[in-house]
Amino acid sequence: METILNYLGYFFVSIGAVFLVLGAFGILRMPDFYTRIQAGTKSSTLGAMSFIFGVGLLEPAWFIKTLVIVVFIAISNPISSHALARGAYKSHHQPYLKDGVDAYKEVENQKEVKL
Amino acid sequence: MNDVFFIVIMSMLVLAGVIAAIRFVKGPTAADRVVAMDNISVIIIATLVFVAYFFQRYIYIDVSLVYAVLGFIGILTIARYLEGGI
Amino acid sequence: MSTFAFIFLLFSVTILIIAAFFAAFKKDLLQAVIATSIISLSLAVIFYILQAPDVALTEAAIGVALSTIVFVLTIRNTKRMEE
Amino acid sequence: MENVSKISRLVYTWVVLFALWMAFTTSLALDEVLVGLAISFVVAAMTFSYFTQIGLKAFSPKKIMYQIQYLIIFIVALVKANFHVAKIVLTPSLPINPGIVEFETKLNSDIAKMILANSITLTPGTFTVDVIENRFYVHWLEVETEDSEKVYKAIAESFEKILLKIYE
Amino acid sequence: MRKLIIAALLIVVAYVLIDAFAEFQFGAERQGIKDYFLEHTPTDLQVANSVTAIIVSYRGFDTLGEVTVLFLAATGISTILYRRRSKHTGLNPLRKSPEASLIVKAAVKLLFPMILILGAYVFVHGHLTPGGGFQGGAIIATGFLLLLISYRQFKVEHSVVMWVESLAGIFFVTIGIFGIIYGPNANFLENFLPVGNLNELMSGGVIGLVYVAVGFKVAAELTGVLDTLVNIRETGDNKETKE
Repeated sequence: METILNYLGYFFVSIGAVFLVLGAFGILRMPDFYTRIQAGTKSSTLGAMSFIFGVGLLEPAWFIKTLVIVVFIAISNPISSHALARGAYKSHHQPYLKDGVDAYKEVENQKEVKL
Repeated sequence: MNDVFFIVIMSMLVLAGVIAAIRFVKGPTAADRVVAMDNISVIIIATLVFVAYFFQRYIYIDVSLVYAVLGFIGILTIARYLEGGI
Repeated sequence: MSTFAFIFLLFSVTILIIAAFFAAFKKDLLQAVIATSIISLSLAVIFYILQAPDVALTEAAIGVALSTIVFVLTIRNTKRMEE
Repeated sequence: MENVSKISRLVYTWVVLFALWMAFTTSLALDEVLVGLAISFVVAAMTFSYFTQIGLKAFSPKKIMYQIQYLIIFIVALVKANFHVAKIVLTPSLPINPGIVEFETKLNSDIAKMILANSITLTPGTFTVDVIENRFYVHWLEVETEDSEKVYKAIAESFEKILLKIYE
Repeated sequence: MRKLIIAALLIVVAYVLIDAFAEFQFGAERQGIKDYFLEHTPTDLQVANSVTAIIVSYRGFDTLGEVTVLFLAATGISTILYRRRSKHTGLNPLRKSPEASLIVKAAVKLLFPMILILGAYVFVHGHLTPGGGFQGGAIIATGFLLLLISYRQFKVEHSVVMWVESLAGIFFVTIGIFGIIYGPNANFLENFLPVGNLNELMSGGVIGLVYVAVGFKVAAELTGVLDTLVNIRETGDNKETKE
């Protein structure tokens, strides 16, 4: 039992570390702010969650507290990224569009006319 | 096993931190730098938990708990400033 | 403390120094504030590895959120670009 | 949404906060439990009016089943999203075609919208930029369609079905 | 030219620092005071965290001084900024600034009670875990900050803040005076309660009580400062008049 938990723990920690590296790589490679924040948020959230969960499995007495950290990260990380993206759009960061659409632009323009 | 594991994982965390730091130095606008900072702070939360495991000190976990809860408030503040909210 | 922890410590100090230069020489004060919070993050890691969790916790509670907001509010009340 | 009695919401908040306190202390000593009960009661009395809308009903077996189901769907989507991002990042040509699309949701409660937005942020290729009333504006890495009905089907339907059952 | 002078000055400073620290051995034993504390805190006071014992028990009077300094700083900030604020009561530009998104607001509703619980946990367990009154108070103030930045209509009642702060201060001093009355050596802030057992919540004598007082006081002070800072814009004498 002990060894199975240990191996699971090693597995989760390694997966988490790999995704943390990939997330950092993502924010380095992506072309603009919005795509960067997409890559960064997804990978770093799953990476940190799996990493900390893995440490909880390695040390079963810590499991509950690590679970609390995991839950907090799962709530707070997407929120801060969302707020940041919204703030960046409102401070006139144009998204990089290859041939895509920008449905949010109309809302922003309307608002400026109204004021 | 344990020592090798520690070194390998810590090297990966350092690598992730370095890559995010490159984005921090390069990032043309303030928002890009905040994204890099967000990423670095998540990496640091993971590092703190792992170092606590390495030292085998249960009470050290509290620090990373506080980081996980408060880390996003600073980013939220900057985001609110960017959108002209506060 | 193992050798590797020492190397990690040196690495954190390097990031701290880079961020400090950034904070000192950047004309955009908002980016300087972001650099300041990176300083406080790496400082907390340094305290933590030197086994001073009390100080690291204080740094976390003050440096990450409170000092950032005070700086940001100050920038809001003055101006963002340095001349 | 029907009204839920204050007592039920207060007790729900108290239970959740006390569980959180116990998770922080991870000890069953009598003094910890008593202090925790007192502190979580004070905080719950201060904040229950906005902490929860549905009160103790969240603990009914049916809703707990739905919550577990939601969690499983969410975790599967999260893992998929990460492999998706990893694939994009590791491809040298960066195969992306980003854009911002919109769709409408049927959810009413703010917290349900928040959970839906978080889930969208963490699932493959999508990212919530803003929510106005009940319109979601979503940044999509590979835009397939602009039609809001199709967007809704592609992005949000699987999550929203369960959230409607939990929060209505 | 100016840069040259700065560089020369920096070299001088670096030389002085290197000279000063060349003989200095980091971590070396200087006065033997470290061993005293490490030996005596677990047995004298039954406190798991020696740093806390030094701050609150052996050097309790210093802590009272620090809290007073913080109080003076908070009062000073409020005094300076409050005068400005009452000058232009007519305009309220803060009401026009864009609201936070619905998602942030919902998340704040969910997270605020949890942050309060975390802060309470940190300052109640000051003598068992890292942290203490100051950190716990800062965490609680951060929770209020979250409300302040995401809800435009949220207002901190300054009278409540003042009352909490004063009561916490009075409580702190009262504990000190009780030390004079009931303590074995009749000193200010001396421990007069049973010390309990190591690693239990009810250990360390007065340390827990002092930390509760410090926690409330710091939380109230920082919340007041932040509220004042956030609301300066209501005066309208910064951005609006400059641009």
